[in-house]
Order: sequence, then C-alpha cells, then structure tokens
Amino acid sequence: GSSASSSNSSAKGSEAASSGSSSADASGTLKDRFTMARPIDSDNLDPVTNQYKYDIWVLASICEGLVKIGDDGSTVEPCLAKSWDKSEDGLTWTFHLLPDIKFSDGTPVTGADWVFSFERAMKHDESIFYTYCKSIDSVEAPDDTTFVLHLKYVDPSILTNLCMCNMVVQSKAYYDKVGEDNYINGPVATGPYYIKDWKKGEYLLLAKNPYYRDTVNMNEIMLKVVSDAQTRELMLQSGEVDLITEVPFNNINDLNSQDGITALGLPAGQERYFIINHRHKPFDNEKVREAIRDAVDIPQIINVVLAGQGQEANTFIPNACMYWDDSVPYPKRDVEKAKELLKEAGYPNGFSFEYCIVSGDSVQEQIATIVKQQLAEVGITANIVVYENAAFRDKYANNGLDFYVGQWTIQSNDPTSIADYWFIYDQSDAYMSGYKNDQLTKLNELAKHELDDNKRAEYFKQMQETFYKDAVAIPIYWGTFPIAYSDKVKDFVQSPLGYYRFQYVKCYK
Amino acid sequence: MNRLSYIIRRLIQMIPVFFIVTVLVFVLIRCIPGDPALTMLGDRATHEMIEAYRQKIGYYDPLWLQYFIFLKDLLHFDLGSSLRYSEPVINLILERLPVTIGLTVSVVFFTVVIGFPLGFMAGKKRNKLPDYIIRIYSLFGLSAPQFWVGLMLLLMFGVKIKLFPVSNWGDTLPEHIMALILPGITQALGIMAVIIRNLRNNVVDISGTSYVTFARSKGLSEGRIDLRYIFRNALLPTTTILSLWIASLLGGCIIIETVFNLPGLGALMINSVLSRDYSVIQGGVLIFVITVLIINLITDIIYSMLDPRVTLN
Amino acid sequence: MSEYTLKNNNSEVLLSVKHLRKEFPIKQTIFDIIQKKEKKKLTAVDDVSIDIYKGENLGIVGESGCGKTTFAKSAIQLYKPNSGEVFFEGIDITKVSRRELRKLCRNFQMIFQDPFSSLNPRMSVRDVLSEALTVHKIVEKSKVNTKIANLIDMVGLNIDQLDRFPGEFSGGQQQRIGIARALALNPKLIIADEPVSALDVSIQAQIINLIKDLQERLGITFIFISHDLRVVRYVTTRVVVMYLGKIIETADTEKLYRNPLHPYTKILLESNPNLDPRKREKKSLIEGEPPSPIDLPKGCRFCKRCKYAMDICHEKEPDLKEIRPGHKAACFKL
Amino acid sequence: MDIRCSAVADTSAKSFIEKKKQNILIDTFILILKSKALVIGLIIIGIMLVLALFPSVFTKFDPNYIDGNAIMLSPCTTHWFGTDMYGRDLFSRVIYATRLDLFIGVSAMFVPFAIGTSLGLISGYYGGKVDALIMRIVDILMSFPYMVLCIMIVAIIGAGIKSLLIAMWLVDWKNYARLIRSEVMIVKNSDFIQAAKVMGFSDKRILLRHILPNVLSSALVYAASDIVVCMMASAGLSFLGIGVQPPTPEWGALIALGKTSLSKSWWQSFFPGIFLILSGFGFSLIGDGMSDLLRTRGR
Amino acid sequence: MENNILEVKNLKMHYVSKYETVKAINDISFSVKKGETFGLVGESGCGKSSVCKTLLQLLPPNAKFMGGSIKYKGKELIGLSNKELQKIRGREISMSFQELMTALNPVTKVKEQIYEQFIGLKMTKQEKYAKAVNLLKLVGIPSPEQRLEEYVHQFSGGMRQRIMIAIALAAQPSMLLADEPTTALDVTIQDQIIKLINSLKETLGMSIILVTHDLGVVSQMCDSIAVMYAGSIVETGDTLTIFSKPRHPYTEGLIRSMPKDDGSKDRLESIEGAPPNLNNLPKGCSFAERCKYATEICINQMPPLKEVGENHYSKCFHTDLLINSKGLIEL
Ligand SMILES: Nc1ncnc2c1ncn2[C@@H]1O[C@H](COP(=O)(O)OP(=O)(O)OP(=O)(O)O)[C@@H](O)[C@H]1O
Ligand SMILES: Nc1ncnc2c1ncn2[C@@H]1O[C@H](COP(=O)(O)OP(=O)(O)OP(=O)(O)O)[C@@H](O)[C@H]1O
Ligand SMILES: [Mg+2]
Ligand SMILES: [Mg+2]
Repeated sequence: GSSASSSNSSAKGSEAASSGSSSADASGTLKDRFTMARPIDSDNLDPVTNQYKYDIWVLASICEGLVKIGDDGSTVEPCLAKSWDKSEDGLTWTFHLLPDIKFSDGTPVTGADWVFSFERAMKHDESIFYTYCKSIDSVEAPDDTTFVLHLKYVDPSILTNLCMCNMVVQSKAYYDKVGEDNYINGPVATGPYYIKDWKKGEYLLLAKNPYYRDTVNMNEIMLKVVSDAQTRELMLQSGEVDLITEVPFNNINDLNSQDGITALGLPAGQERYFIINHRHKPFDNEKVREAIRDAVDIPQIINVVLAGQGQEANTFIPNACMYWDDSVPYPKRDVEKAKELLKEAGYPNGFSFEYCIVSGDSVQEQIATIVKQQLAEVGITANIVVYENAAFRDKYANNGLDFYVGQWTIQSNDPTSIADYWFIYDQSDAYMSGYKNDQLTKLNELAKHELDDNKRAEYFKQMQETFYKDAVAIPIYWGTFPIAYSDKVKDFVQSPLGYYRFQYVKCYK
Repeated sequence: MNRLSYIIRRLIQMIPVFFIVTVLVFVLIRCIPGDPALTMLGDRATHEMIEAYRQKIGYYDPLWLQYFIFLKDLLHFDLGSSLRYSEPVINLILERLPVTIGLTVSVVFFTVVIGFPLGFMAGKKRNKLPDYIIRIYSLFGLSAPQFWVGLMLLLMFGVKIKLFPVSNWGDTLPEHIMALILPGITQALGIMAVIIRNLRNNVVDISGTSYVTFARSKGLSEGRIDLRYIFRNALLPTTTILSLWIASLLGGCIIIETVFNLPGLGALMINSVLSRDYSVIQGGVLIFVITVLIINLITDIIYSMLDPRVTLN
Repeated sequence: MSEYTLKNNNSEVLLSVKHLRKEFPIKQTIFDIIQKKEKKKLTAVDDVSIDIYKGENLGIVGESGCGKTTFAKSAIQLYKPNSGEVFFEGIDITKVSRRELRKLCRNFQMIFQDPFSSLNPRMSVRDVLSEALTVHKIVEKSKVNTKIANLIDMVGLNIDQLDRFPGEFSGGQQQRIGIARALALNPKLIIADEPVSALDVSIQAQIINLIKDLQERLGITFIFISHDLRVVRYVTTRVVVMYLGKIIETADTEKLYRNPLHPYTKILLESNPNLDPRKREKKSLIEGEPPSPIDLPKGCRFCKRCKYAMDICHEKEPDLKEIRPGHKAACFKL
Repeated sequence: MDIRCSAVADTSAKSFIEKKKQNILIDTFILILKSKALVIGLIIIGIMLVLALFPSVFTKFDPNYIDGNAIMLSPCTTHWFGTDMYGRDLFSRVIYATRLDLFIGVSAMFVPFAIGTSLGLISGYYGGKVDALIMRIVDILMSFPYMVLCIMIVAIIGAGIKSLLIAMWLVDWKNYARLIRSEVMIVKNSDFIQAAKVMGFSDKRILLRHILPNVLSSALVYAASDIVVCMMASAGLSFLGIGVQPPTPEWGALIALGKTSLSKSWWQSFFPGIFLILSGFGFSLIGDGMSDLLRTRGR
Repeated sequence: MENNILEVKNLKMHYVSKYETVKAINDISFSVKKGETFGLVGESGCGKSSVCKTLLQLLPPNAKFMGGSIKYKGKELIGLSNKELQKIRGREISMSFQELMTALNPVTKVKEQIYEQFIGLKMTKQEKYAKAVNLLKLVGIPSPEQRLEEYVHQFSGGMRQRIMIAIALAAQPSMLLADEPTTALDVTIQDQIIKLINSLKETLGMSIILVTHDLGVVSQMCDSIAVMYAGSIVETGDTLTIFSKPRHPYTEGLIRSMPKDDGSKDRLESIEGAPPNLNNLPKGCSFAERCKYATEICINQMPPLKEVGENHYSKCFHTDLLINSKGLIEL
C-alpha cells in the first residue's frame, strides 16, 4: 500500500521522468543502441551483495522480483507475481506467479529458482540489503507458479521490501555454473535486458532479453563510464552519447539552451543533510546546532549550487517516501536568532570547527564554500578540509568528522531503512553523528512492527518532530538527478529511487 | 662491455630496486588511513559487516604475513585479485596496458613529429624570428594546464569540427588510433616544450663544434651536414630526456586519461588508491616499475648503439 | 755540468720514493666475475724508486701516457698508490692519516699540466690566493693582502688583474697564477707537470726563467715534467726517462743528453725536431705505438720497437742498473 | 728578469679591493641588462611579486566574498575579469592567488633543489657505497608512479597544497641529485679539485667552495623551468579535486573551477590561465637568461 | 705569377659579437707556390687558424668578412656560392683541423667519414673500401681493415691526426691546409707526423700551408714562412733566411726565447708583456708596446711591409736596426 503523502511527488516524477512523450513521432526509426554516459561504473551486479546505487539502478533493468516499485517510486505494483494473498495472522504470504516466464538465456523459471534466490538473499547477512529480508523465516515453492513466504513476525513493509534487488529471481543453474566468486559479474534473470558485455571501469553493455514478455524498444543499452563531467557534456554535444547523467547543476540551463539538447533534474529520492557530530564540542550543545541551522541560508545554496534544481528539505525523510511530514518546520535563516543562540550557548564570539568534504565532490565543495561565508556572518568559522575518499571514510568511521554533508538515496519508498540508520545507534552511531535517543529507537522499533498505516504515520511524525526539536542534523534539500539528453531520446525513465527503466527508452536515428 | 652481459647485470641490479619498491608500496599503502572495508562496503555498512569483510581479506593478519603471502603469489605470477572488481589484477592491468602504451606511443609520436623539426629549426635559426616564435610557443606549451588544453581541443575538434571522437576508445585499431590523436597532442604539447628547448640547445652546440666545420671543409652539402651531423648528433642527448618522459608518462597520464576518458592504467591506479584496492595498487606499481626499469635499460642500450662513446657500465 | 752532480750527491734527500706502483682498475663484466677471470688493470706506474734531493731540479721525460703525471700524483698521494712508500723528510706519507697528510701537503705543491683546468673557473685570483693563505694561516689576516700582492708580483702578474677570473687570462698568465698559488704555501717541493707545454715560446721563456729564479732564490726543489726536450735540458739538473710506467734511464741532464744509453732515450732525443732547416731527416726513427699498459708484454717493454732487441729482451725484464757513476739505465745491451 | 719583491703598500691594495668588488657588481648588472630574456623575465616576475605582496592595493573586492547578485558576470568595468558561479570577483581572486602560486612554485622547487643538490654533491664526490645507496633511492623514486605517490600523501595528510608540496619535496629532488651528481663526477676529477686537495683543504671546503659553484649552473637553469612544472602540477591536482582547500584562490583551482563551463563563461579559466602562463613565461625566461649569462661568464 | 697556386691579398676578417669586435685578420697578403710548404707561424691566438678557415670560408656565424681577395689557381674564391665552394672544399683544397680530439664525428665510423669524400664519384662499394684501406695505409695506420670499422674515440691522438690527414687527402686535393698537425702530440709521434706529411707532399705533389707555433716543426717542414702577430703578417720570407737573419723584432724575440740545443744555461730572453687584445688594437704597430726598438713613430703609425731582401719582407720601421740580429742558426 502507498501513503497519500507521497502522491504529489510521484505525480511530478512520472511526468518528468517520461521525457518528451508528447512528441512521440512515428516517423523516426529507432537506433540499434542507446548510449548513455555516467561518471562511475557499477562494481558488483550480484543482486544480493552489491552496495552502490550505480549497481542497483542498473539491476532494476536486469532483474525482476515478485513485485516492483512503480515508475513514480511510490506504489508497489505486481511484477512476476500477478497477485498475492496474505494469511490472517499476516505471517504467510502466497504469491501467484505469471506462467511461462523465461530467463534471458531461454530456460524457464522454476520454483527451485525462486527458492534458491530467496534463500541466498537470506543467507547473506553481510549484505546491506539483508534488513529487507530479515522478517522472512522461510520460503517454499509448491509449484512453478506459486511461491510462499513465511514471516517471523508481522512486517508492515514486507511488500515494499520485496521490491528490493536482493529478492529477485535468478537462474540457479547459472549460479551453479559460475560460482559465488564470479557472481558479481551479474546474474541471469528475467528483466528486459541482460548483461552482454562488461568492461569494468569502461562500459557496461546491456542487450534486449529476447524472452521478455513485454515490449522492449532498444536492442542495446550502452552505459559508458566517463568520469569527467565536462567530457560527458562534450560527448553529448558531439553526439557520441545520447544521454548523460550527473550534469553539473550550474550547466543545466546552459545545456538546455543549446539546440537539440534537453537538460533537467529528474525528481530523486535523495536528501542531503548537514551532519553534525554531537560527540565533538561545541556540537554537543543543542543551542549551537540550532544556531547553525538558523545561520545557513538554504535557498541560496539551492540557487547557487543546484541552479534552482532542488527542493528545500525539512526532515530526515525524503519527500518521495511514505510518512514524510510536511508540517515539520523548514530551516529558515535568522542571523539575529543564531547570534542570540550562540550567546546563550556560551559562544558569543563564535567558534571554529572543521568542515570536512570529500575530494572530487563538487557539490559538497560548492555547498561548503557558500556555507563558510554564511556561518562567518554569525561569527562561526568553518575551516574547510578536503579529505580523499577513503581517508574521509576512515575518519567518518572513527568519529573524526566534525561536520560534513551527508547524502541519503532511498532504495524504497518505505522510510524504515533510513530511520534505522538514524535511530538504531548500535548499527551506525546515528549516521555517525553520535546522536543517541532511546525514545526514538523505541519509536522506530514500534513503527517497524505496526501494521496500521495511520499509527505508523503517527510514529514517524513523532520521530520527525523530535529530529527537528533536537536539531539532530540539518536537512538541506531533496535533490534531483540532473541529466541531459539529445532530442532524439524519448521516454527515458529513471524512477525517483534511481532505477533505470530501460525498456521504455526510445532513441531515434 | 659486452652487451649481453651488460643486460644481465642490469637485470640483476633491478632486483633490489624492485624488491624495495614492493616493500615500499606494501607498507605505504597500509600506512595511509582509510581501510578497504569501509570504502568497499559504503555508507550503509554496519559494524558487523565491516568486521566480517576485514576478516575475509585478511586485514588483521600481521603485515609481514600479508607481505609474505603477496611474495609467494608473486612467484606464481599471481598478483592477487582486485577487492573492488573481484577480478585477477593481472587481467585488469593487461586490459588497460594497451591503452596506456598506445597513449605513450601517440605522445612520443607527436613529440617527435612536431617537436624535433621545431627544435631543429629553432637551433638553426638561432636568435632569428623563427627561433623566437618557436621558443615562445614552447613556453606556452610548458605553462598551459593540460586539462584546459585538452578540453579546448575536444571542444574544437570533437564538438565543433567533429574530426575526432570526444571519447571513443572503440574496438578496432583505426578507432583506437583516432581516439589517441587528441590526447597524444595534448600531452605532447607539454613535453615538446622540454624537447624543443633541449634540442635547440644541442643544435646550437653541435653547430659550433669543429667536426661540423671539418665536415664542411670536406665539401659536403649543407643538407647532408644538417641531417647526418647536426641533427643526428643533437638528437642523442634529447632521446635520453625523451625516455625519462616516456617512463613517467606510463604512470602519470591520469589527467589526460580523465579528460579524454581513456581506460588506461593511470585512472585504474588512481581509483584503486582512492578505494584502497591494495592488490591492484601493488600489482600496478610492480608492473610500472618493471616497465620503467626495462625502458631505462632499453634506452641505455639504444643510446650506446647510437653513440659509440658511451660505454655500458 | 759537473758542479750540479757534486751538489746533488752531497745534498740530503727530500723526497724518497720506494717501489711505487699505481694501477687503475678496469671494470669487469659479470661473465668475467663468474668465470673468475683475473681482474684486469692498467699499470700506470710500475715499481718506481727514486730519491729527490734538496734543491735539485729533477726532470721527467717520456712519451705521452707513460705515467709521468700518475707518478707525480701518486708520489704526493693525490692518487692512492697501490704499493710502495714515499718518504718526505723521513715521514712515510703513504701511512699517515688524512688529517696529517693535509698538514704535510703544504710542503709539496703541484703545478698542473693544463693551466686552465687547474684553476677554479669561479674563483678570482684573489680568492684563490687568499684562500690558500688563510686556511693554513700562512700569514696574519691583516697581512694577507700584502702577501698576495707580493706573490702576484713575484710571478710577474699585474696587481690590477687580481679580481679577474681565470677565464679572463691567457694560458701563460693562468700558469703563473698556478705557480703563485703553489708558492703561497711556501712549499719545499714543487712538482711542475708540463708547465710550459700549453704555452708559446715567448711566454714559455718567461715561465722557465721564473722557475729558475725561484729555485735559485728560494732554494725550492722541483720535479719538472715535460716532453719538450730542449726545455728539460735547459731547466733541469737531473733527468729521468720513463717508458710505460718504468724508469728506463736516469742521469745528470748533460750526461744524459750528451751520451744517452738506452735505445729509447736515443730515439727520443733524436726525434726532437732540429732547428736547422737544412738538416731534415727523411725517415722516422721510431715505428709503431707503445704497447697498451693493460696487457704488458713479457720482457722489456720497449723490445717490440727496439731495433737492437735480442732474444733475452723478449724473455726478461731488464733491471735499472748503474752503468756509469750517476748514470743508470735498464737495458740488456749495456 | 729580476724578481721584483717590492712591498706594495697595504692601503693601496685594500682600496683596490673595494673598488674592484663594486665593479664586479656593476659588471654583473650590465651583463644582466644585456640579456633581454633575463630582463623581461625579471620584470614579469617582479610585477607578480608586487601583486603577491600587496594584492589589496590593486583591487577593492574581497576575493572570497560571495555576491548572490553578481553570479557569472562576464568581464565588465566593475568586475574586470568577470565573476564566478558564486558571484566572487575574479580579478581579485586572480590577484590574491598570486602569492600562493608563487609560493607553491618557488617552494616546490627550492626544497628539492636544496636536498637534491646536497645529496648529488655527496653522492658524486664520495662515490662508493654512499653513492650506490643514493642512486638506488633515486632509481626507486624514478620508477614509482608519481601521481600514485601524490595521492597516497594526500591520503595521509589530507588534500591541499601541503601534500602537493610534500610529495614534490619527496620526489623531485631526484632530478637535481642526478644532475648535480653527473656534473660533480666530471668536476671532481678536474685538476683544480686536485689542486685544492694538495693545498690541504678539508672536504667540506672543497665541496662547498670549489665544486658547488661549478656544478650549480645547470641545476639553477633547470630549477627555473621546474617552477613552472610545479605550478602546473598543482593545477593538475586541483583538477583531480585534491588541490587547495576552497575557497582559497589559486590559479590552478580557478582554472579547474572554470573549466566546468568552458563554453559559457570562458573568462573563468581564461584569466587565471593567462596569469599562470605569464608567470611560467617569466620563470622560463629567467632560466634561459641565466643559462646565457652563465655561458658568457663561464669561459 | 704563374706558379702561384694561391694568392691572398689584403685579407680582413673580424669576429663581431654583442660585446666586442675581435679583429682577427688585419690586411694579410701572401702567396703559395705550387708544391711548396708554406708555414704560418706565430703565437697562439694571433689568427693563424682564422686565416685557414677564411681561405675555405668555413667561418662561424659571428665572423664578418671585411674585404680582400683569395685567388686559387687564378680563380677568385670570395663571392662564390655555397655550391661552388663545396666543389673546391675537400676536392681542391682540404684542411686538417687543429682540434684533433673534436674534429671528427664521434658517432660515425671512420669508414663512413672517409666514404663521404667519395660522394659524387662513381665508385662501387669495393672500390671505396679499397681506397679507404689504402689511405689508412698511406698515413701509416696498422691493420687498416679493422680500424675502418672503429669509432674515433678508440684512437689515440696521433692516430686521430693521421686519420684527419687521411680524410683530407682522400679526394686528392692540390692543396692541404694543415692546422697545427703536431702541436698536441709528443715528440716521437710528432716526428712521425712530420715525416709523414713531408713524404706525402712529395709523392702527391701537393702544396701545403702549415700552421704551427713550433719553430722546430717549421724548420723541418717549411720552404717559406710568414710570421704572424696580432692578426697581421709581420715578416715573411724563406725559412732559412728568417731563421738565420730575422728582420722583425718579434721574430727575433721568438727565436731568442727558444732554449738552445747545446746545453747552455744562459738566461732566456723573453718578450716582456703580452700580445695586444685583438678587440682593441693600438693605432700604430701592434708590437710596439713590447718592442725594445720602438720609437714614437711605431706608436702612432702602422709600419708598411718592406722588402728587406730577396723575397724577404718585414713590417717594421726599424728593420735597419736588425740587420745584424742573431738568428737561430748560423748560415
Ligand atoms: N684516472 C685514471 N684512470 C684510469 N687510467 C688513467 C687515469 N689517469 C691516467 N691513466 C692512464 O695511465 C697511463 C699514464 O697516464 P699519465 O697521465 O700518467 O701519463 P703522462 O705521462 O702524464 O702523459 P701525458 O704526457 O699525456 O700527460 C695512461 O695510459 C692513462 O691512460
Ligand atoms: N668564433 C670566434 N668568435 C670570436 N673570437 C674568435 C673566434 N674564433 C677565434 N677568435 C679569436 O680570434 C683570434 C684568432 O684566433 P685563431 O683561432 O685564428 O688563432 P690561432 O692563431 O689559430 O691560435 P692558436 O695557435 O691558439 O690556434 C683569437 O684572439 C681568438 O680569441
Ligand atoms: Mg701528464
Ligand atoms: Mg689555431
């Protein structure tokens, strides 16, 4: 089920995501291959053990599960299961599968494949997706069109969880053939595309799954890896690629003004926060954190850094998610109040701290540049320190960071995982901020087991309010996926969760 | 000295250097903060996951043991496998080596084709207009940032005139060659400056030597003297400098590789350092060291063949 | 002249060189090492013994490359000799510590073969001289300038050339700077290694006169190396003829010039171009090149080019023996 | 010829010293003036130095001030070089960057120069084991990929100019050491060094007073162009995102920032680029001029 | 004159640089007869090599030709194009250089450097080889077949001198300019070279201009000589005359400063002072400053080259004072 609160964003999402559908002219002939450039390659296309968004986003076009998240990112839709029943106690779910489904290598999908796939997901407890299948006790496949889940406890988000990439059906025969070690090169599954060729760090080539049950437009999808943003733009301009991702925000308008190129920000379930390390002085003082919240000018950040392609955020839950609460106040600049708060906190003359950024992340760098000045206006000195990625992570893991910009990209529209990350202290030190609030931990636990939608909403509302009250972190904005593509491209869909839906895309000659 | 015995001696001399470099890389890479588990597992990793991962890759083994294992594998020509790509390091490197070598060849080609004639001309027309123009041009080449030049060339020849691809390593040799032209020119522009200046000075020096005058006294034609005496002899010291550059090109083309999006070794190495992919770094540095040492050896031998005065020892 | 002979024999020995040998190693290949081949070496000075008396002027002549410079340099420890002893006023300077040697050094100075390369191109004449004077505290600080002026004057240079650099002087002037530098330390022995070979006759005469004057006035002992036989005859009191690292003949200058014993010495003296255009020889007196000092032939070193060579010459090396009083030579024929 | 032992009066000799010393200075100055390259180079670097020392005299804008109303302005009368994406005045950023850039260039050159020269001297002069050791280290440094080392150092001490400098200090001396060593090997066998030995001078004196001045010139000339290379390297690091810490103005970083919108706002990388090239010119000209000068001074 | 193979008239040449003008050749005239060895004598730096290089127009870029004429076999060489000069150089007049350690290309085999002389002649490889071997034999290099394959650095100084002479003779020129062929060599090798050139001259019938400052060498080789001082010829005549009756103070000084062969230890007479700077020549006689006969006129006026005997000229106002000067040798 989906909540009403996310409907507005999903509507917007679907509109923008299916680009230029209005002018779908029948005159053009399709190219053989659709080429896009992205900055980073996938690392691991094992549906279970992968970790990066760049893996999951692609996997969405390769693998399918029982159900899937709709293209708007907010609804759960049937996929390989055409319907399902839930037992009275909510612990047994029976899925009725589509008949005659075949893997991309032509072998039929059997119950054994389903069982194998799920059991593998449940076995890999080091996978970052393990939480999504935590509630499943066991699975069985009485026949090739029925699949049954037995839960350990009632799980309100089980259907959304089943949309995750680790619970997709994969060919057991193929797995047995290549073995665990080579499985990161990708599974054989039932999605519209399969992996035809993968030169790591260079490109990933997908080809149409001939056994796919639905229409697929392009024969091949080429995902090139081009790390430099400028080079990506030049490639688009020269026509070498049809679409590029992660366009620098301040170039969107410029690209848009060029002939034959459209650039825009696709709505994304992505949020950036200023994350403050409560364990470091003076951030242990709530007033100081509030002062910072009052000192930053988020509209300016969105204007300068995102060229307007973003939305101010108010809480830790991205607005693409269920249970997002609009009533939580948005951070608003108030220099006087910030100064006042600082005085109350005992820092009338301000203080200085280390503002840590990861090298090579231009958005982080730009935000830092602006915030440095904004904070300076209330007397706080931010010393920007650039860490190279791994060093950053090391410092991050050892509580060494004072203050940094964190980013969360949702993989499902259920906010459970993000709430876990913030409020299960033992798991992640509350996003490494060191914030510890037992009450919130308890609330989160309750929300996890609550079947009643309204009650869940209430729990999440409370969490969001406390999050604001304690000034745990400062939400900045909900981002977009900045892309640019040639006008030859129609119907490119990337859901707000980032999933590519390559079966829709059309690229004309 | 006998060439063969010289080569053997040089190869033997390489062993300690090679050995020390392995130790150095091994220790250095493990000294720097950042641990592979954290980078590999990403933001959402829990403490347990990190722990499990570290166990898996032998993070807690004593350093000497890790090194020992590394050496042992090395004896079987096994450089280990990449943590990030889960692929044998040797495959990763061999896949990218052609690109890097191709790039180097392209750079050397353009340096030679453009730089040699210019340097020679500047030297011949010393303190005349062509000399000044060439020297100013070479200074420009020296002090213009590569990435800027690269992007400008791409804008001009990739987007506006569409003569070359912006980035298409491609699958066939002609495609590869096309992809290597602009990066070759860009990188050559910087090196050329050094080559031109060096060659110019050599030409000036050689033009004044008495063997050139003596050659003239023999009644040889100017063309022959330019080519056989001045150019040929001026080239000798320049080739040494060029070889030093070739060595550093093999490991240092990262900026060019990024701008032109070439899947070369530089990018692989940098990314591996960034993600603490230990075995790739070790393997990469190892291959690099061997290549550099061999290139040095080859240049020394070639040099000794070109210049009989140089003795190999 | 007989007066010189007398004087020498009565004087005390200043520098006594005993069985001096200097070899330069030749690099080996890896195969040579593996095959345990004997290390090759270039024998530049081979078992040379000679006494140098106080106040005399000893000439050393010989073909180029025969080891004259090497002998001189190893005698004063600029090259570490491989074996042999060198006594300077009774002290074995091959055995003293570096420190002590440094102190002893000021007693023997050298004038180098190439005047230009023997001067630091980046030090002015003043710097060169004042450094020598101050480091060894030859004179008080305040007197340094006076002393420099004296020295400069003594070698016939002009005081206003003091601040010039060696490159700005002619060869003869450079050579004089070298002499001034050597004189600065008040040495007892000066080794002059071909001090005039790079110069013109007119300048050569000035230097020769200067050397003679110095010897007479200050009583400095000289070792005078040259291949200009006329100059040697003019300047020296006793001559040593070297061939391939060995002394083959030694005698008082006039004795040797009037009556050379060794075949090589004879050829050498006759090779000296005659100043009279009417006396031209057609045929060269000597054929071939000297053998390489790396693979020395068995027997007499000169036998290959010697027209008097006998069988024994190819078998055994002749010793240097006294043929006449004060006249030694190494040849079986004598 | 008689030997004139005339005692030259102390005083006249002394007065001679002073006069001559002055003349040497003037001579050198005239020589410098005669070398066009040197003069032009010195003028360029002189202007740069003035900019570096008193940037505030030349611009009224704070280089780091973010002006939301002046984003991406093209060059105009108020903003001579235009503004960047934050609305900062580019002219003042370029001017203020001069100090840091000159510092980077000079210090990245100087320390390796000092280390390399000393080690090269020692290695060339003493030879043997010391030499073998130093040369092996040079070999190792030569064969170690430079950028990888750079990034490792960045990882250890954080991004920024500091790590760039340290990386250069650690690595770049090898060139100087090689250069100096090979020259020392030649010079140490020359007669004037033997003369110094026979004069009983200490090794220290021979090394510093006699050998060093004779081997320094080529290293000096190399150093002048090395400065440019160092400044370029810092630009490269900025490109890779591990250059100076924002918002510090630095030419390389300015160019790198500007390159994201090359076609739209050319001025962003153009002007800092011009300054970078200009200073490169300046230093290279000084290097060229110096080599000319040393050549005429030499023989 | 018919039998003059080379006539040089009023030759002037300066080296011009940014800082100074070196007046290396100041109005020099002389002629060389067929089959004669003509010596150019004078102390180092007086312009002897410059004269030779001017004859073949092989001057460095900073040299500036200031006038004069060079007639070779009646043909004017000044003003010839490069192409025409190339035909003269090596084929007609060839030169062996003073800088024997550096005048041969270090990186090509001796063989190739000799072969270069055969360019343009239609010769087969074998012919070239045979000729090269012959040449080396001629100059007395043992095992020439092997030596042809070697590089210059493998030869000793004396050998290099011979190779240079061999190259210079390869095209059988009518005239050889030998620039200090013996200066850097020791007496025995010097002796060999002297005898070699003398015999070659006879067998090949060449004319030779020999440059040296060694009077011993001059006496053994030259038929007539010109004594140079500071860029001009101060005395010229046949060897015997000049050696026995020098009529210029400088020549006299030179001769006097030679140590005698007879073992006498009389103080040598040296010429005081140093030669004038060629970039700042005095107005009058350039030797005046060092000359013991000098009077006012010498300082103010340039002396003319006066005939003082048969074929004997001296550039001095006071040749009369020297009428009884003692030479090196007694006639
Ligand atoms: N430093 C050195 N290393 C190796 N060999 C040397 C060295 N110095 C001299 N020799 C060799 O030792 C031999 C003697 O040389 P030395 O310079 O003593 O001769 P010389 O008699 O002084 O000759 P010349 O008259 O040319 O000065 C020569 O064969 C020379 O090649
Ligand atoms: N390229 C040049 N530029 C400037 N001056 C030169 C040049 N070549 C020679 N000179 C000067 O011209 C004068 C004559 O030189 P030249 O070489 O003809 O003398 P030389 O008589 O051959 O002397 P040496 O006996 O030393 O060979 C010298 O003073 C020399 O310094
Ligand atoms: Mg010698
Ligand atoms: Mg000459």
